[in-house]
Amino acid sequence: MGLMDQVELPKPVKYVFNWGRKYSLWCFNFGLACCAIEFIAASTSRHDFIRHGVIPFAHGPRQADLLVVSGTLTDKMAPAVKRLYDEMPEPKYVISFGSCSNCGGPYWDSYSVTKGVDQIIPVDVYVPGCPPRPEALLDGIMKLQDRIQGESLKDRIAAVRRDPANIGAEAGMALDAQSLHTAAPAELGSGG
Amino acid sequence: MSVLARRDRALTPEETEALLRDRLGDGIIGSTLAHRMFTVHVAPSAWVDTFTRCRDEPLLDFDLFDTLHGVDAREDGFDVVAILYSTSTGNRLCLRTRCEGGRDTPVCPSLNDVYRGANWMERETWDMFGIEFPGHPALEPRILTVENFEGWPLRKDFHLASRVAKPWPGVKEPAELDEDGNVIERVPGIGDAPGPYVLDEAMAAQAIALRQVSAAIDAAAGNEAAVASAEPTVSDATMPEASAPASGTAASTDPAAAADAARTADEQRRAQAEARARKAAERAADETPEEQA
Amino acid sequence: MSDLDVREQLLQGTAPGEGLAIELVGDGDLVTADMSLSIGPAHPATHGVFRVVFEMDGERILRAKPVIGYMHRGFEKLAEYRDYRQIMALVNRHDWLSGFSNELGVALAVEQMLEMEVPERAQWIRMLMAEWNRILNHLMFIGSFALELGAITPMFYAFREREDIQHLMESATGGRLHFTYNQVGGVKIDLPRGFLAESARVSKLTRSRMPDYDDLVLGNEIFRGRTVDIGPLPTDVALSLGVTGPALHATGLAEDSRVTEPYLKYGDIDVEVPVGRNGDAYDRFAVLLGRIRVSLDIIDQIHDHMTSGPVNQKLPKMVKAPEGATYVRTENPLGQLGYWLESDGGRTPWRLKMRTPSFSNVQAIPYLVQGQLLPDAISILGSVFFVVGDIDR
Amino acid sequence: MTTVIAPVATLLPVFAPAESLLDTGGTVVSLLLKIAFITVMFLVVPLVGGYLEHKGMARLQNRRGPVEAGPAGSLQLVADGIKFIQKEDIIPGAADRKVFAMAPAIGLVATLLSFAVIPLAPGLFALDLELGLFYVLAISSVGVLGIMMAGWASANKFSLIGGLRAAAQLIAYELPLILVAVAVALQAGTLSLVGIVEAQQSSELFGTGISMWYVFPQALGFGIFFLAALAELSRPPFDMPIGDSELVFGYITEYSGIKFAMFLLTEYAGMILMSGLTVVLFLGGWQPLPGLDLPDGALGVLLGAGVTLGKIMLLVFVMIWVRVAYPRLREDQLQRISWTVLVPLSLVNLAVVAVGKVVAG
Repeated sequence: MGLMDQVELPKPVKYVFNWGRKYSLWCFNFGLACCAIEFIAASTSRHDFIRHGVIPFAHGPRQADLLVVSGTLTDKMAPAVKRLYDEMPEPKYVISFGSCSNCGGPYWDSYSVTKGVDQIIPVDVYVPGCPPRPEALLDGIMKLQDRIQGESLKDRIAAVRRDPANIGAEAGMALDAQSLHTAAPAELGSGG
Repeated sequence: MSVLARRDRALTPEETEALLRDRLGDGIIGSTLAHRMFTVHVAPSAWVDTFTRCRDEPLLDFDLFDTLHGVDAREDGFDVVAILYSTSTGNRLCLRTRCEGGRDTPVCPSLNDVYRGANWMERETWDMFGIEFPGHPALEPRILTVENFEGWPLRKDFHLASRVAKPWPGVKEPAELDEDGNVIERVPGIGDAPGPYVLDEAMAAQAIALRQVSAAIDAAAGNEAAVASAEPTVSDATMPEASAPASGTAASTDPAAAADAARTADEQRRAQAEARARKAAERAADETPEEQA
Repeated sequence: MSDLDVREQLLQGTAPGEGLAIELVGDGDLVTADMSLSIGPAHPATHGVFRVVFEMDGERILRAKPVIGYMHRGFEKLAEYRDYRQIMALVNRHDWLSGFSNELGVALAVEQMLEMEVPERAQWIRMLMAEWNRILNHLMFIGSFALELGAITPMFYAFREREDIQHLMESATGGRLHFTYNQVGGVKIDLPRGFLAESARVSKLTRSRMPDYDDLVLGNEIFRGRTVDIGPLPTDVALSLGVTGPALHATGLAEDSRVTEPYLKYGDIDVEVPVGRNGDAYDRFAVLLGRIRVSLDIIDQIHDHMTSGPVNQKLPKMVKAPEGATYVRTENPLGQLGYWLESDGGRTPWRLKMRTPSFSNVQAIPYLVQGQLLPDAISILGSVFFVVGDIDR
Repeated sequence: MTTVIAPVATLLPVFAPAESLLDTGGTVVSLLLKIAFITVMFLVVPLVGGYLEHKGMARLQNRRGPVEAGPAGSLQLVADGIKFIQKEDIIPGAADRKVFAMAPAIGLVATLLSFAVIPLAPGLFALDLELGLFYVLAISSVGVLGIMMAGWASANKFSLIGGLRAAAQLIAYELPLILVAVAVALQAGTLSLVGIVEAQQSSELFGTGISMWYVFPQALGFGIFFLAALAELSRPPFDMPIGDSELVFGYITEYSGIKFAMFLLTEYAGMILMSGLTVVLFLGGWQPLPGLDLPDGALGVLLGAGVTLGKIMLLVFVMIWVRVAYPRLREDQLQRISWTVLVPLSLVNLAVVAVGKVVAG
């Protein structure tokens, strides 16, 4: 990171840097439940998000840029997710994949389910569905990429420093109004 | 390929019961055959012996330990049900016993020495119902729920916090509507789900209990400051305000009081979750950093 | 202490603190401590959030302690708050690879309590979908097991087939993973036109691609080297632990409720049960591959038997099971899935216990990995097929 | 290094070192040219290899691979590089900071230095050491030191096991690798890599006049060398040091940002290096076909570079193919294969070559 969090980079450099981050989203799949299967489906032949530069080769959090939380987050698991997120190097992005990680989903009234992953880590893009179709994940990824292309790394890191819990909303302020809506449902998933 | 090798020699339910009665005498209380399932009721004192017999009698030969679980038996306490299956005769046998100790201290002898599969099943039953299994090597820590979980979730007097804190806003509540879709008015007892519209006494009691529990946890954690700051740090945007009951539905209760109770319960639940997360973080910090990679 | 004693202790006490205290070994300047290595809860090898703590001497595992519950979502409690219609949409999610088979068990249990006759066509449709679902599940494990051994490609091949089958099932049910196609008294809607022809086509296609897995995985020299005689499981231990499904068949015992306690119309058709030799990782995998072929055979037979007629029963506005209890066991892809349904005559179950295959199968892991090398333990973890949601519910 | 090499070199039968094209002009110019040559070999060619891996793997798995970043996804690895320099560089609190920071550089420098002696075309190389083969083998084993340092310094159990496995692998595979290389040197009569390529151009199959590369008489040696190279690079099926399903990411587990990128670059550069070495030792270097010589002049140099790089990419593709097709071996299986199969076979290979050399005169 170095100086990047202190100085606003000149526009061409910023463009190239954002372009690099946009197309190199090494992805750590926090596969928790059903949605993890659809995540794998999205990485295989028919959908193949590697086309978009989302590389699912990050075996650990240290190499990851994108954390996809797919599935039900339980109270027992929550500290591990938080810790994993903390282990990731900045700048990092989070996609909440599926109803359970968005809000608790079908287990909204369970005694052991955390009501959404955004209670413990900031989320950039929510993909709804139970589970969402792989196409919905692709759409969510493209929305995230649009957002990365338009963002300022300095502002993002400043936002993280200021309020780690609320990064999604803060970072959105630096963006155009269009990409602000990435926090809204990306696409209707399968009702299955 | 021993499967069903001896299906022609499989005992009928009557013969099975007769054989068990012959071996165990008064330990066998009775039997029922309903919904295509044959259940033998066993006294707790004969519980382990019955399983040993079922396993070792050549005529019975129940080798597959299928399942073991608890059932809430209302005021009588708790039942423990186990199901055995014989791969050679194709017979299935359900054995059921009522725990000693009522609802307060339910106790059932452990089958761990008879069937290995009983180990985790009993741990789970303890986790869900709080039934003690003397003879089990280690019921703790809780196998499914989070380690410092309070209460026994599958007991009928354990109400779901979300249902207590956030009444279900829709009109379709299966547990509380009669066949014409009208709200059933009744005094809540063991086994009744808390209704969506009426925050009844049971829930108020639970809210108080939750408050006490979280206070105890906070005291144990010795971190009052965190409790004080718990409210603002939880992002309000992500957690909708404790909703007031839907207007015009709760005729029997004062809406303001209900909303208060709901809010209190909600806060308590949050505080509890915070304390839990803090404890978990402390635990995690004790471990070496690579362990959860 | 002999190996056997250690194993015995392990089976008795899998609680933490038990037998996991670090011991110092050796004397003089060469005193060493055993290392404890925590695999999970988010480790690549555990395909889900399952955790095992290994106590290791070098790369050899002395003891293992599984820690579960990371995916405990309280199904059994939630089922007590939902009516039988809503439960259908809930239960198919605990084993997320076999949604249809999960719903089937609940539907059968309620029907058994109501003593309800299900139309014949509905039964055939249920069997057809259950077998397709079984293939879906097994394909996933073929991919993931190979992935755990370091081969990445079988996963992509498996998903090629899975996408075809999911597309087929989606055309009838509307879901890719969770179908919610069963209902008490039959299935939701009839099959779409041309479904059977499409099903036959996919069946033929899948069958024609099965040799790929024989070549790529089963016949692979390195794969054999990594799995043959790794983690053998004796039949009696397996039964005592309650291990069922492919893991039990691999030990040589063909206990399959489709054969021994036929439900639906399984009694009317031939069901083979592929069995293994000594229950090692290789056998478990071979049984899994064999079961796909058997399922394809069953599907072809179902196509021939399919009848016409209604697919469900007219139900009252609110289904209520009569008072009492029942137990229904079906052959889920991973083993025997049992539903204990106890009702007090109300709209919601009084108690719905899920006896899930993974919960029992995973109990065998400490027994299997003890004394093995770390890579072999990974091979064993992959071959005791489990779904974390199915363990924790 | 030279202080060690020079006295030894005087004892050996010496081919006159070939003249490098890059030596034209003044000292500074030729130095810059050489640096440029090595940098291109180290920074650009591995990217092509990496792109080939992305696309090749994708094609073998019914996928398309990266398509969005740049034309047909060709800039995927560039995007990765740009991203990695922006990433936060995390050093774990428990890590041995100095060693942790040094470790990626050691592997990188070792590979970088090795490229100095790999000839691409007649005259297209930075340096023709009389002891080129010795130099490459010696320096490429240093890379494993970086891996061991990374494994130790990360203060992570997975990393430590990975580092230890890498060390065990090195010992097991260095021996067959060197024994086979010795056989080649024996047949060629030189240790200079340029000399070995030239010797292959003029070598004949048992004096019959049929031209051949060393891959024909030493097919066994070729196989052993390629296997051992895979193991030395920790490529699948010998990727136990990073075996992701067991050790998360092995010795790299704790590395992030630019340091991780260095490991990645080292891995791809290592693939190019080992493939290049195999091409030089067994596949006739820049010669398009056995017995077919390149035209003289600039065209020959360009064509020769193309041929060498083409052969290198072919071998890289084989490595990718192996990765796609095979599961991972177990550490003890690897050791067993090495000590009970490869070492004896490479000795047999050496003996056969020695006898052949004597008989053929």
